Amino acid sequence: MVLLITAVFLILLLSIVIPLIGLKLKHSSLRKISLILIMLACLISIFLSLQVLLGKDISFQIFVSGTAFSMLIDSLAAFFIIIISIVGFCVSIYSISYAEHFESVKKRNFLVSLMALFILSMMFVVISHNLLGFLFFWELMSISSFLLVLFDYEKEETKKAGIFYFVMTQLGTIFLIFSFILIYINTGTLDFTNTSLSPFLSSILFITLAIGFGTKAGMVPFHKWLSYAHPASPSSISALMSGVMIKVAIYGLIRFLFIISQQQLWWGIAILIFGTISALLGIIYALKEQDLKRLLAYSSIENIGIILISIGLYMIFTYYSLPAIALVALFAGLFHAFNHSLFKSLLFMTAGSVVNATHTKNIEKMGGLVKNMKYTSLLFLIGAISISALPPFNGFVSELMIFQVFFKSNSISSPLIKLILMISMSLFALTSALAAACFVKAFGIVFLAVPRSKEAKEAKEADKFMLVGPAILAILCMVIGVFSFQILNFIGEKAGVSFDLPNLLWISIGTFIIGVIAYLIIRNIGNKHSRVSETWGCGINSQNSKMEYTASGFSEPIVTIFSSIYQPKKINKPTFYDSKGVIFKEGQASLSLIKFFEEYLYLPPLKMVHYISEKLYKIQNKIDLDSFILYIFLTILALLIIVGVVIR
Amino acid sequence: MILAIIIIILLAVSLIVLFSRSRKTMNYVTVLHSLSIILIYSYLLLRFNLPISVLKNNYLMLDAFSIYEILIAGIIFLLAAIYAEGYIKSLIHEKEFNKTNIKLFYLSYNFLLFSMVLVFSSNNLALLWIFAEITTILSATLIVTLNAKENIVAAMKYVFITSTAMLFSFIGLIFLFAASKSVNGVSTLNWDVLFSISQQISPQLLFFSFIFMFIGFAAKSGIVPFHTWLPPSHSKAASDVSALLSGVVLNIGIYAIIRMYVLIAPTSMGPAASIILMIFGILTVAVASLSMLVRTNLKKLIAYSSVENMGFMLIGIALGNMFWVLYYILAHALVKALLFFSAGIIHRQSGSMKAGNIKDILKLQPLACFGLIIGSIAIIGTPLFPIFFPKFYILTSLAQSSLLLCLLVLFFLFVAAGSFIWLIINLTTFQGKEKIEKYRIYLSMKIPIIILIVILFILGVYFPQGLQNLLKIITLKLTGN
Amino acid sequence: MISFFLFAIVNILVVLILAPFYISLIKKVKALFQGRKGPKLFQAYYNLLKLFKKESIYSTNSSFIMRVAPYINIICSIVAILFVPLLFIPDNYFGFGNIILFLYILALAKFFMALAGLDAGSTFGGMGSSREMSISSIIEPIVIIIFATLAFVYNSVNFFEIFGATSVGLVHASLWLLLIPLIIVLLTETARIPIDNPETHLELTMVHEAMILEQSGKNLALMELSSGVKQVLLMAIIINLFFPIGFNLPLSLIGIGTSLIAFLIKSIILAISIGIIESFIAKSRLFRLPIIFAIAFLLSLITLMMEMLL
Amino acid sequence: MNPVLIDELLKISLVLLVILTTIIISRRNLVSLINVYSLHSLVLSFIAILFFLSEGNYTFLFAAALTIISKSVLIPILLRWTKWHMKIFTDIEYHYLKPVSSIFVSLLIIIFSFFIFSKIKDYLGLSSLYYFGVIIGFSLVMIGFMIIFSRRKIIVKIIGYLVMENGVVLLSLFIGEMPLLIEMMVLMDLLVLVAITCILGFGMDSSMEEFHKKLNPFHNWFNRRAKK
Repeated sequence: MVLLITAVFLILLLSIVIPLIGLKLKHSSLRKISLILIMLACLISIFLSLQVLLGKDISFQIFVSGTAFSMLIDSLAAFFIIIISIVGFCVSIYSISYAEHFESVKKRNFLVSLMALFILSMMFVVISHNLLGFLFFWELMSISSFLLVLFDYEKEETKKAGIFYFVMTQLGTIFLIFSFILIYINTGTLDFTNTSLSPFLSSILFITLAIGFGTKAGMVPFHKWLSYAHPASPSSISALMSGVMIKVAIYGLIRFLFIISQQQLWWGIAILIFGTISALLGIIYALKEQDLKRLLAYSSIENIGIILISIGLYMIFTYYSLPAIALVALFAGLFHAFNHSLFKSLLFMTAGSVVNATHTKNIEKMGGLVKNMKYTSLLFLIGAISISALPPFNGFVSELMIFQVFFKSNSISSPLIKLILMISMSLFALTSALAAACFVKAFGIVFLAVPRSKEAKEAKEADKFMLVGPAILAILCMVIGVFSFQILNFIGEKAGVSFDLPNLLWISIGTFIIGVIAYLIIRNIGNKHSRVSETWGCGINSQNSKMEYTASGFSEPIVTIFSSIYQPKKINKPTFYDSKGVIFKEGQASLSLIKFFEEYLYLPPLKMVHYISEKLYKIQNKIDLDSFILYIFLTILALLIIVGVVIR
Repeated sequence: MILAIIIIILLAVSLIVLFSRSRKTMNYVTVLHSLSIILIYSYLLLRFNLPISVLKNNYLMLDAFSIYEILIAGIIFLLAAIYAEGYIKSLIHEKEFNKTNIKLFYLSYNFLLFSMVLVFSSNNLALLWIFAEITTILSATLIVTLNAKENIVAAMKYVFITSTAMLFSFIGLIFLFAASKSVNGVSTLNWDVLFSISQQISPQLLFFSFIFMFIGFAAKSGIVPFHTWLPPSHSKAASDVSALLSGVVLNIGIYAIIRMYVLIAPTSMGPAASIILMIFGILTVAVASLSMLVRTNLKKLIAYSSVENMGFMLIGIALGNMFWVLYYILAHALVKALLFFSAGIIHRQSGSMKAGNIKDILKLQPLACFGLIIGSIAIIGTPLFPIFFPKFYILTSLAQSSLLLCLLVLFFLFVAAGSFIWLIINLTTFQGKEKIEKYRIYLSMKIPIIILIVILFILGVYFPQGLQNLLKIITLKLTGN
Repeated sequence: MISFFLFAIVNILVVLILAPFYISLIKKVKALFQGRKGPKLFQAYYNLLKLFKKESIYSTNSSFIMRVAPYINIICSIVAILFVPLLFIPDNYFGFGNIILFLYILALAKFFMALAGLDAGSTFGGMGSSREMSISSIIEPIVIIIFATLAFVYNSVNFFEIFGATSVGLVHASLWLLLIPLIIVLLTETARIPIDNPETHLELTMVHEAMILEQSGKNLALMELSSGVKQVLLMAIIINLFFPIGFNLPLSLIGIGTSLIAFLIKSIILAISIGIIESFIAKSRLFRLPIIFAIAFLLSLITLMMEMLL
Repeated sequence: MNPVLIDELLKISLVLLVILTTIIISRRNLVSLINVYSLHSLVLSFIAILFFLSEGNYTFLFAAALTIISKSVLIPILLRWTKWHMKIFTDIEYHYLKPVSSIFVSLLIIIFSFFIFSKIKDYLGLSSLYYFGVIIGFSLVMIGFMIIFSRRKIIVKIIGYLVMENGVVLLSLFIGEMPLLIEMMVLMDLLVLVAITCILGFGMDSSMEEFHKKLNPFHNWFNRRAKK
């Protein structure tokens, strides 16, 4: 088994190095080889993790710069390796032709090698069982994703996104380092052994862990970087980042929750509340978004919120010692993480081919792409259906499991907790409905009706590989959705958990039969032939794209309903011909929504630190020598006083 | 015998430099000089059992710690010499460096290397003090060689602040000298003797002299209240020289502080001394990382990051975690040299260090930018590079003493990392409007950058066993654990 | 196995036949209240047959969505029928009957109807689907809270078990409080007056109608039929939950017959009451709806809390 | 020479030293400053001779000779040479401390060092006179340091540094005689240091502020406009 792991490591290492060798080589053979190598590595790791899921865990040691990192692949790690390798497999297929879209050859090679490094570091984060090892690969993951976010650095907004992303990851890593040190001091060993701390210390540990992993996962107060980093990075990378990297953060949170022994109630409630808020805010911001990839980024925040809700439920139910329901909640969270990684990377990849075809990210400029990008729109539709949790697909199953856990919350004793659960359930329902609305808007505005710009009209279908990658994911979504009952029962037996899920297989067979019968009946009753003519425009014969509904128009009712959250500011500056302001000449109107987190949460501390550093630099940067000598004189006096005091 | 060899080499080198006409031979000889230093001392390290006393009244004595520091200095000097070959040629080309300066530059370069070797090998603290003074003077001349006017102001500040503070450490020496008399009659300043009798010396007097010594050598290594000379002099000096200053000359201060702290640590005043070191260390990390935040000048930013790293080493010393502090010194010297070398190339390309007028540098000098990015990622302490492990372990021992301080230091490291990346990204991604022609960079300037990047990658992933044993021997001798 | 098969056929036939009847019944009741004679009771059947005969016209800008949406709608409605037992409960139900699945199947139908609205590229379709999606996303929490209360009271998530319990006379007193939010949900889902005006083609008031404006011929018929079916299902839920008198009698021809007649009577009364509600209330503005939904949400939450906490 | 006379002479010369330092502080023009400094080093070498007389150790004699040659003769010549080249006028501008307040500060420094050294008095094991010498030596160092940061002209800063140097030598004389080699090395390094600073000072030809203004004249012009 260890042989396989070393094989995976070597193959990935090779795929990092190969493109770097031929950095200047024009033709893409080197890149293709390394991508195929990545695919091979992913397949081996899928086989490996299936072995672990069925058989027993694998533990081994690797030596990095003198210190031994102990590695362990248990069922939790294996589950996340499956996620990483499936998405890695499909993204590498996708980027065989996606990488060719970049103009300079060096960039293409760099993209492929950094992607291999990114996948390698994520896999090793998941399997490392040692505090230092975890931190080692965790920072490696952040650095490689940082370099990837900074990929097309010419654009101004990529630079801003890169800096914002780096600063937020660095902030998260500090809290992680602090919590690891806290654990290391208490347990004495660097390996993951469960720690029992005083209540005060363990809640500090919990807070730092939550902030550390929350920043990386995109929990609400720390989610802002996601909405900048994902649109800025290349689509194959943002598929990997929001599909997989966020799940690695969730893996970290779960792994360390297993470690802390006495857990307090308020932890579970805090995670639940933050999860609900991130779900609600995530989807609400996604609804108002005009940038396609930012819309998907915000919907990742929403899905992360849902996963955090299930983790919060798991912690609450374990606190009330109801293991059966708790395990169902945990499996719901993991299953949703798996589903989300599938359909989110599917959506990002298809969005990537759309952005490539129309050379813009603004959905107000797209439209009518379904005419000449048939397969991409079909794949995006499947992704949209499964993300808005509609029945035959996998998104529905995990949300159904979460609802069932909510419905079982009657067995909890304390009424206050039940009330919180009920409110979070209703908000959760609201988010899943809003998600449906958001993706109707996304699919409808981007693909349907009349193209709104020249590029949208001439958009060509993405080439072969950019369809094969997402297609695999789409098929997976359908298969897992339909066979969910069988898969989960199989896992349930192994883990001793019973899910009472409806057997979607039977239901889909039933629907299929009814569908065929209905189609036959309708075909011979109804009139056979059909005709194509102009859309009804109340008598105007030429229907142009201006008369169509736009994205902001579509989300306008929801913006007015949730205006307390959006705080929309309508600004219009009309100019008139006459002084009395009667005959209107021209004007400019704009609707700006509040950037709450940026203006109130991130900027004030930054301004304060800037102010301090400005003041500090002024003191140090005087031209003359005297003030420096004066500082030294005063420090020497101070030191002497200390000496006088210390020496008795 | 060893001292004789070194002096002969130095004389030969300086004679050749004085009389040779062509710059190439001068540079060639300097490279040979630093290479020979490395070879001699690594031979000594491997063959002889340490410590070896050089002079009869063992004023000069080589033990594992001093050879380790000499080797670091030798490596950085060698790389700087290789870098200087191309760098000085381009400076002359730009007429920033006239003929007379070259002789002065190479002479003071070699004498600085010689005095560095003497500093690290001097067992007698007074000798250590004197050679430290000489290094101050020599590095001041090196700063002034680039005959831009404001270098004089920077050099003046450097000389004044360091030498006045060093006077105070001489007072500390005098007190130490008087204190050692009280033990067995004969008063001595030889470190090994002092180390053996440090228990018997009255702790109060020892603490008194430690404080005065600390003032002097803190100024030498840029600890906060005394660091004000460091940013102007390192950013004004030629990049080659500032790589030397940051990488190696600052180590003298840390070396002396370790030597002194080891004397006082086992005594009853040891905890008081470590508290003072801790206070200064945290103050340095705080002030340096905060004032890094709004920098637009790249070399000033790198200078402030040296101040911050010195503060972090001070914290490591105060906690008694010597093993990782020593490794940190090596890693920091290498990364700092890499940063300054790449900054040098960028300076040659765009003529100024301000973020505003460095335009589309990534296309014009890809290697320099790559070196800068790798250097900045390494200095922040990310995994693939050597600073990650020492940073983690020092923070762990800091957390063992107090959690709050650990969080505070982590926050300041975060501010430093944020400011570093903010400037590096703004620098490398700034798009210029008009077409800028590519500045011809000589191969000899590129070799050290490539070597350093390779060394950093290797060190980051593989901790050589030989180095580990060497560091264990030193820590065993210094702190006995 | 056989009882489920019988149940499936009976349920589908009954609902499909009755669906158009209620549409024209409600129209008749409203007309009478407005002093008009109103259409014949079977007018809806004639409309459907006429539409089936007509050829279907597709807009130039529309894609496969426009062609597929009607079929998905009708199939989802028929499958949804299997979830709500009208007359009797079969002994095993093969995973059908899960409340959330029932809701999300209806949501799937709505999803495709909204997409079809957007597909034609006309302003009416876009406006209809945007309003439909925002209204349905606000009503969702209320529906979930209602079914959560049911799940708590009968601690099961399945219609078959819930109706099994109610038919045995285990009607909880506090459930009557749920009647009002359920009726509001019924009015919203079937696009009745206070939320949406089904008859007019005035873009100010129509929401549901706007989405199917572009449909024609057999597609329009399918859309009408599926909305009729949805209406019957929701009425059946209310009837079987609150007035389970002639429901789930022992399995025999007479039993099914009597429960059919009982269901007919009860549903006619309910349809007439819906007509009465419609003619007495004016349509409220779009942005006043959240107030109505907030009241419904509060009511259902209080019943839920009463159920849980006491 | 009988020891009592030597102790008296030592006391007188110490007091003389303190008075000379206060004169240095209060001087306005540069020329007299250099003369007072050479007088100051003469008194210092006289103390060294006294030590030779009381303890008969030849290192003292040699140290005294060294101080006379270097500090009262060589360095003043060097200073005068740089002053002549720099053509700076006699006026010494002050920064932070006017002469009167700097005298008060030096008084405070003497009291302060008295308080500090009383703590380690018994550990040093010195006679009360030598102890007084140590205090004067240390306060000389601190006063020299104060001169550096309270005068604008570079030349006066160098003199301040030299006064510190004298303080250190005085301290080392009183506490315990340093081996000859180290004395010699210290003096040699001092000479080199002063030479360097003079050359640098010559390049900068008066004080840092004017030099900076001369360097980038537009700097202040720009600031003034920015501030307006």
